[in-house]
Amino acid sequence: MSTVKGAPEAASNGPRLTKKDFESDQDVRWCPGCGDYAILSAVQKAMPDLGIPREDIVFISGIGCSSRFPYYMNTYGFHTIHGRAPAIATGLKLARPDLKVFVVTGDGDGLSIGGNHLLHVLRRNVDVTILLFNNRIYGLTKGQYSPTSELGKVTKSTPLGSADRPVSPCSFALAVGATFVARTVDRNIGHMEETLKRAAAHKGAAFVEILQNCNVYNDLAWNVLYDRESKVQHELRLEHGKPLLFGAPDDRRGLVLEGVKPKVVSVKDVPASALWVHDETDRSTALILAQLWAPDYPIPLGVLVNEAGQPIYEDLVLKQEQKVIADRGPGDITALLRSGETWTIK
Amino acid sequence: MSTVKGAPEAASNGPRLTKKDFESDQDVRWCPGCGDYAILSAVQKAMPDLGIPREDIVFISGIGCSSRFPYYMNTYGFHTIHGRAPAIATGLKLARPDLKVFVVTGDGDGLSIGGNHLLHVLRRNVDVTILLFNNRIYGLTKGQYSPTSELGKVTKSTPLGSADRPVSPCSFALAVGATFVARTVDRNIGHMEETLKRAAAHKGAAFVEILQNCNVYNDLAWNVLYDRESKVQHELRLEHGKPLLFGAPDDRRGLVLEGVKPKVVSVKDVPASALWVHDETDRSTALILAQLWAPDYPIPLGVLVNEAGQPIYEDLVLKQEQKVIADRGPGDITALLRSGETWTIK
Amino acid sequence: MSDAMAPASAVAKPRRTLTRAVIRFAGDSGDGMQVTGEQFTTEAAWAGNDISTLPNFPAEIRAPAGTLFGVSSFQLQFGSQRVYTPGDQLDALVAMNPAALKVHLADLKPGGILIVNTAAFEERNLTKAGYGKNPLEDPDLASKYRLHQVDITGLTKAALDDLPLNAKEKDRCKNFFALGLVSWIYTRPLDPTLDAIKKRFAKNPTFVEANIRVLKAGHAFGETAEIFAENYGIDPAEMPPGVYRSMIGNRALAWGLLAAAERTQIPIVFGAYPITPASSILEELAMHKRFKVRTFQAEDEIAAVTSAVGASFGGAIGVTASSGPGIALKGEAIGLAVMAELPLVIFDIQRGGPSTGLPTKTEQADLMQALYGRNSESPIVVLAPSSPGDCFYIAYEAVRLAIKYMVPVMVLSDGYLANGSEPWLLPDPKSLPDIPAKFRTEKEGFFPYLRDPATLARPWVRPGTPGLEHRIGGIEKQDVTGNISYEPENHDHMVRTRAEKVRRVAQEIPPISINGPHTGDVLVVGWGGTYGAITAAVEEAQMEGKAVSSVHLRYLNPLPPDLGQTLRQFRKVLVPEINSGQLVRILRAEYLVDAVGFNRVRGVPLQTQEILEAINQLVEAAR
Amino acid sequence: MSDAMAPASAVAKPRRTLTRAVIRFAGDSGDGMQVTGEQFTTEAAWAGNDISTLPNFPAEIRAPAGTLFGVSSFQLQFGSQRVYTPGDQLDALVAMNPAALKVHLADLKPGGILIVNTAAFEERNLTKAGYGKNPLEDPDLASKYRLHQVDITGLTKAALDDLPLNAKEKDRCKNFFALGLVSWIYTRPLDPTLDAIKKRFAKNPTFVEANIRVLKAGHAFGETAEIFAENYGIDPAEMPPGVYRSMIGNRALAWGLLAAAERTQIPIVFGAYPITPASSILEELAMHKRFKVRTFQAEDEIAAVTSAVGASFGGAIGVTASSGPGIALKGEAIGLAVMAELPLVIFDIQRGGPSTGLPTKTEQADLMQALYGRNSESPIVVLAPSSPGDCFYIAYEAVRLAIKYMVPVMVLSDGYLANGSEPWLLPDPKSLPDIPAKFRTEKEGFFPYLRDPATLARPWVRPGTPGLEHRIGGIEKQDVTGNISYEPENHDHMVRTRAEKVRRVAQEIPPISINGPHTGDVLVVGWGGTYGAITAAVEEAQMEGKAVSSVHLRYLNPLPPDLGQTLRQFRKVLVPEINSGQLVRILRAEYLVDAVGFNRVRGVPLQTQEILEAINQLVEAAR
Ligand SMILES: Cc1ncc(C[n+]2csc(CCOP(=O)(O)OP(=O)(O)O)c2C)c(N)n1
Ligand SMILES: Cc1ncc(C[n+]2csc(CCOP(=O)(O)OP(=O)(O)O)c2C)c(N)n1
Ligand code: SF4
Ligand code: SF4
Ligand SMILES: [Mg+2]
Ligand SMILES: [Mg+2]
Repeated sequence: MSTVKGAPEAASNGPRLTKKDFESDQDVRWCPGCGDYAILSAVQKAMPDLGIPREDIVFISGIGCSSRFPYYMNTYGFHTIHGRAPAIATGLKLARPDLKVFVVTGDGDGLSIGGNHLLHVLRRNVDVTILLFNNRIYGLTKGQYSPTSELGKVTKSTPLGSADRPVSPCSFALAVGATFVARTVDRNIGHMEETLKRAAAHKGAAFVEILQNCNVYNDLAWNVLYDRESKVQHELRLEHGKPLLFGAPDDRRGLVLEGVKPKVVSVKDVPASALWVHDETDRSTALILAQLWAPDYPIPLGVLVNEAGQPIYEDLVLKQEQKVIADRGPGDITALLRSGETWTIK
Repeated sequence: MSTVKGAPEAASNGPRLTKKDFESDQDVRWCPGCGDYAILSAVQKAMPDLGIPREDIVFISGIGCSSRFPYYMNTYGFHTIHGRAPAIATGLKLARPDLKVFVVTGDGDGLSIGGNHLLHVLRRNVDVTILLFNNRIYGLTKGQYSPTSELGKVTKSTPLGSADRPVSPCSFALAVGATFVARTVDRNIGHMEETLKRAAAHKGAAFVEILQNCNVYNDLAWNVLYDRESKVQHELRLEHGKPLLFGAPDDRRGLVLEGVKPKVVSVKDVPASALWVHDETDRSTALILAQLWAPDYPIPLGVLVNEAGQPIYEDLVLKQEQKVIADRGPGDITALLRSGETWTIK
Repeated sequence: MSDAMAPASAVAKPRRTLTRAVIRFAGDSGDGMQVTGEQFTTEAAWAGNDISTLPNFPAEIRAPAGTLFGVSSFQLQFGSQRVYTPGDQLDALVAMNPAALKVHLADLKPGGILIVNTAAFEERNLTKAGYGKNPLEDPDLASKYRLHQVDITGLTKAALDDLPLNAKEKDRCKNFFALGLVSWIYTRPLDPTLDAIKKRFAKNPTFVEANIRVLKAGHAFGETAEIFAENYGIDPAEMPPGVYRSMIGNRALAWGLLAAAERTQIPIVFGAYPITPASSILEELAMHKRFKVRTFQAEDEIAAVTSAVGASFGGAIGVTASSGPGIALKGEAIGLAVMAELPLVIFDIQRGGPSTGLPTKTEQADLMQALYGRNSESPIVVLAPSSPGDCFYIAYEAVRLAIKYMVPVMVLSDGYLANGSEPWLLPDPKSLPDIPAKFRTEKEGFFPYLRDPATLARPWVRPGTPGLEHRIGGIEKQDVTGNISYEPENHDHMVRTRAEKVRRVAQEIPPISINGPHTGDVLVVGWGGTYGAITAAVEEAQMEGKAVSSVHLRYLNPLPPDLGQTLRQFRKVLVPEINSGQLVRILRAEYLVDAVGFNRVRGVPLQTQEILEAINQLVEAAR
Repeated sequence: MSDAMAPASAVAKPRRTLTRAVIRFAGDSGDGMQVTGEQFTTEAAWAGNDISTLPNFPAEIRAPAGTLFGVSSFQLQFGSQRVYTPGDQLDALVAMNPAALKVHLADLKPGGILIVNTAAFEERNLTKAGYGKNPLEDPDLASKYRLHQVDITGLTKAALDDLPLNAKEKDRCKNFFALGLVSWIYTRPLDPTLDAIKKRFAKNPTFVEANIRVLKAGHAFGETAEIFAENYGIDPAEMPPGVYRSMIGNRALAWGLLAAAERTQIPIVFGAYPITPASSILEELAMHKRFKVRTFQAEDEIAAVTSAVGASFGGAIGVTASSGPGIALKGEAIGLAVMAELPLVIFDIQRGGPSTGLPTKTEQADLMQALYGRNSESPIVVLAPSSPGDCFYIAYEAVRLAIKYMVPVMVLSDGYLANGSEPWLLPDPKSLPDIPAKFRTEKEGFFPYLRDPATLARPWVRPGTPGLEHRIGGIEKQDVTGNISYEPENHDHMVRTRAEKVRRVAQEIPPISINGPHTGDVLVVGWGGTYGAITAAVEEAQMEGKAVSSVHLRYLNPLPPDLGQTLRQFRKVLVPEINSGQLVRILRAEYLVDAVGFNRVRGVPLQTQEILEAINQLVEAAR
């Protein structure tokens, strides 16, 4: 029913698609150097492996530089209004559970004006794959701070520095019940591709925060993960069932727990058994990891949580529909009109 | 500056106020038996101890049965529109940081239509005390399910059961950075009063979830905490620095940690030192506790997190204002008009 | 209350025959006045009367007992002639407590029947109702009205003496005593109520027994008690033959959608956020999943309308419903549907405003919002039902037009139509017009904004259709190709095209039906829920020999093509509305006719009498 | 381009004196055309010309170089007579690349000056611009226009040969070459630009050196190069004496608020969510915290407006700003302010729509939304500035009226006014009208909805005032006491009272000033940013001896009390608007005059010529 076509078997019918097949004929209108280009190509690269016919894929977006995305994908697409993409996608899935729906949003579109819709699409576990391009700025409106901008951020709208503390997209997604939450970064096409594929394969609401560079209004906001030096030091690749390790080969570091507090240790100082092991299936683990950031802690990249088998909103809705139809037959307006109290006038 | 009057010294000026002083002349229009009555009287009871002059207190609410609250408080009050109370309160605090502002909302008002404003008022850490009356239903509109209703909830709008998973108000508040988060219940006036006082004393955004009974549309939704039997078994009173204990005197139970997973044990089976101790200052602890619920786990009541010293939005904004005025003097429109390129025509 | 001596009937007491009567049951929210009213409506319907009802409940869920704001009431008019409204003044009032008396007495005609439940007139209730002294002791009351003091509570208890029910349960039956009594007074058959009681309490025989006993006790009381000198008969009304049911507006809207879903075999995605008085549409639809109506209780009104837009993009029929405050929030998203040229149906169940206003009261003040409540030039189709039953046809028509023209259609109902009921002749679903819903699958020559020459509609494409992959959005686009375009002339062309598309809907509008001669002194133009009051007033004026006619608009945008010439056939034009004058402004701007408004914004339906007076004044002026 | 031989001046080449000229600089977003245009504007201002400007940039942030949609341009008209608009057709066009030529050539007058940067006309750019062959090789170009092929890039590089700058940095200077050249052609003084360069690059002497060199190189090139036969002088305009500055609309709106804050000594809380073209108001205000303006970048438009409402409740001046789509979201909250009767100022910087539409283009299509974009009867005051500088006075007036009448006031500006500039005679802040802002503190006889007999305003109370604790809200309330009331007559009374309060603002409106005789064939009525184009057209018509006058409305709700009689003094009324006809509908409905609209919705200002043609047609019709 709500099972989206795809996966190997679907791939089999028809010739295998390539990246090219997913490139639309529109000229791409992002600034030269924008991180969005890399994301676009990673997505186009990942598409063929989903094995889903192009016509069964829909990209829904709100408004923002990031939200221009659908125009560049040779699939069905709807560039809607600011912040509302998750709600539009929910309606679309209710109408068409058979489609594979992606939502592309930004830190402003998704967490400022659209925060409430994001909350509820995740809570309902609608079967959509949500890509949030986080550049910590409003790009399209030319550089005002966003809900993910750091405290004290100096922007056009905050010449003396912003006064609000940022929200963490992943913490937010985890707390409201997202069943798949991951983080990746625009400068690592490989990791993006692999993360996108896992997200797309998840049944239910999958949320991916993509750290993205706005080279015009917030250049190098993620330099901690761009700069070779600091990248080596801070990037923590999450792997289910593997200890949480990071750092240079010659100076490997890991996390151990003190109560529920993670502590950074040098691997040689502790027995391997003492290291904290990542468990994708545990929300508490993810909630703690999502709070970690440089310089005191490493920055987790990859899948924070991946919870299978949670009920999917449109599945349940359609099951109810199919059940009543199976039990009592399809609706009959003539019968309905005559149901209950009626009387006849001769 | 943004320091709200009150606390002992303020109490000193003028005769000490009593509960009566906070009762307005309006007739209370809730259903007989509604849990809101108890909350109202707990709030009215708690008020005098805040030692804040009545005229310096403002109650802001949205729409819902709960949001009728301000009419019954003999303070300043504004019964606004659905879901927007946090934003109205933010504007009010920017205009008047000297006022003590309470926000009263419901599970629909605060987490359905108003979810985004709640997110941002907490993220900004505006100095307001937010009371969310959670009855897991839309009362005023006569009984549709809400974002806190359990999955499968049968209501007027979901005759075959709801298809969405509920959101936890406390988990949400914690994840978006609330600096004070607590939970209390309408059937325990004492605990409500004490919790409200602590919340009101907190500087910054304080969030209190009050489990409330809607005896007309969702009676005994919280029976697990009303029924004497189950109450004894499941109520976990949080106390900072104390081990997490609950259960009947003859059968005391506690929580221990396995990694970051809490496990219920019988106190006699483990050394006291092994018990997990509550730490109000640690968000990870709170995030894990907020996920616990009966029957497998106890239900935490009290203060989950209480983080002092976080920057307060309107404080920073006003500090900026005062600094520029101190540095460069108050604004002078005549001077501004003549600033930059000008030329004279004779 | 027009009387005519009738041959004494079987019953002991003399019976008079009336053409119509207006009754109101009033009591505490807890007294079950709505049930009582609905049951009496059914009885009258069975007796073949024409009927119009007006339920009226407090904004509070369960306002404290005995308070003025806690009073709940149900009014109906029933008659042997066509009944257009619930009536202005009351022929009979049942007041179950002092508060009910205080609130409603003013509406009772001098000499009208007044039945009070004496048991409720004690100290506490009197003070709660703000009575210094017991009004029943005031001699004027008995002299001004036909006052009947009945200890309804006591008599109910007595009747149930030996039944195993507690006091509270027994007391809950008292409304059926009142019903039985009034049924006797107006000689309406008890049968439907007896059936209803049996159905309702099927699981609990004691309750069945109890309520039936009390109902009959009330009836018997009327027959035997000395205090009632006579009772009244009302002959069946002349109504077109066929099968009837009682219908309220919101259910009719919902069923109209179901009819459209069945006809098109396209699922409906109904996105809504609860709000009075629109919530019951969501609740009704949620019970009919068999029709592939997918109800979505959204997190807010914006999600409600955008989910509907997303559904339409997916090839379902996207529908949303709300009341004024919620519709205000949907404006931006409706603009998206205008730009994306997708079908979208929006129900606005108008209520008292502005802002939160009077949530449970009726109003007609959202017409301008329907037309203009969005940024920039954003034309949509606007329809309005004229009676509860008409809601069915309007909802169906809204879907038809939305799909045929690929355009948003807003339906303006109101709190009065939503909850008011009328005896409704069942339609034959097969006779409903066809809905041309077909999706494009042909690749050859496809463009997203290719237009049908007749309707200017663009093709509707279901995602999943191979070869038709395309992208649309809210940015201005080039006609035909649908590519983004900031080109000045194209924008001007698209603005005109979107307007022309809505204008062409005029081809769908049947010729105006004029109630009365096609020329004269005064034409009364109305829309929406005022139909009954206007028609009743106009027909009275006509009976008085005035040259007055009326036209009731179901299509508000575009307006009927023949409206302009129709207006010009009359010396004066009167536009009664429950707003400050909205349609009247549109008519003046559109046709430069000096139309005048009759406007009362009280949260209640307009009265026939006041409209009649306005008509007469204008007739004078026309001379 | 009217010429008159002038005495040969100091410079070698003959100089002709013009009354006005229209110039456009066009190039890539990256080419610095906005800076160039603004600098030339300052030069012309220094020379005492009257000026009107029109910047025009793409919706994309940094559209890829060389593309058509990436073209950015800046147009200005400057003259020795009053200049009302940026001009219709161009006397001179500077095209820095093929795309710029492709997009803008059509607007150049035959025989106009065309300067192209030949270096940019190579393969890649030509294809990107969609040129099959190089247009410069097309002989028609040189014959139809005064084509000047200049290797601006090359000459710039040459001039910077020995400077320690990389190729990119050098290339960035080329716009100053164009500026120098055009400054020579129109003999505008370089001094202000030299100063600006020094200020701008104070921290980097090399850049100062570089840009000055290139600027002078361009100037010298004009003087020496054979290709320019002559250049032009434009005498100072007759302008009222005083101190001037160049002002754009959004800054003027911001400064108007600052003036009000200083006058009232009440803090302003400005809640806004960024949106083109309104964002720069927030950005401007954020730089002026000294005036106790607290800017709040909200999470969305609803939070923006509701924070402003909360601030007003607290005793500050609540202000919010957005563009059409954002205003659509604010409707419900504006209704709350109407109901709570709190001061609130809303700026709507209109842009092309519907929906996302054309974000960077101008439009006037939100008038109906301003009047009716809310549920129920929800009247507010609506004002519109008529020029960039007028935005200052309108913003101040909005605050004054909002406070005096305790009512929301919406200001309708637009994208053209927001970014367009004019030489602006500085006001004397002391001469601004007083703002009667006082808070009630008197307990005696206080009620929240007690009304001022003259304005019907209720008292403004600051929380924190002892003894005046009270509660308000969005539910209908009893007049005076402010208690919740569902009473029918009270509701009708309150609906009328809220409307009357807005109507009374009419007492604040000065008598209409008519541009031209008070009676005649045609009256042109306009509002907002079309003032310049309409006035220019009307004055041309008058010079042609037509009996035409014009009126420009700054108060749109309520309308000026003397408007009706004014309209009736003319045979015909013409209403030019950048919408499908909104004000014209209002005038027809209000005064039953057969006003006709002139409507072009292209995202660009109306042209003087097309309005003139519309006037002439109507003059014919009037005869
Ligand atoms: C209703 C509405 N409000 C505001 C805007 C203006 N706007 C467009 S995009 C945007 C923010 C974009 O930020 P983000 O989502 O982070 O996208 P980015 O451009 O950074 O990729 C805003 C405020 C709009 N288009 N519509
Ligand atoms: C804009 C708008 N949408 C919808 C409503 C209708 N409405 C009023 S209260 C409410 C929900 C109330 O639920 P909750 O916040 O839980 O309050 P409760 O009544 O349960 O205390 C709704 C949907 C409204 N008043 N305004
Ligand atoms: S503004 Fe920033 S986010 Fe937008 S396209 Fe340019 S670089 Fe990318
Ligand atoms: S409906 Fe429920 S929440 Fe509302 S007043 Fe009644 S009992 Fe309380
Ligand atoms: Mg961003
Ligand atoms: Mg609730």
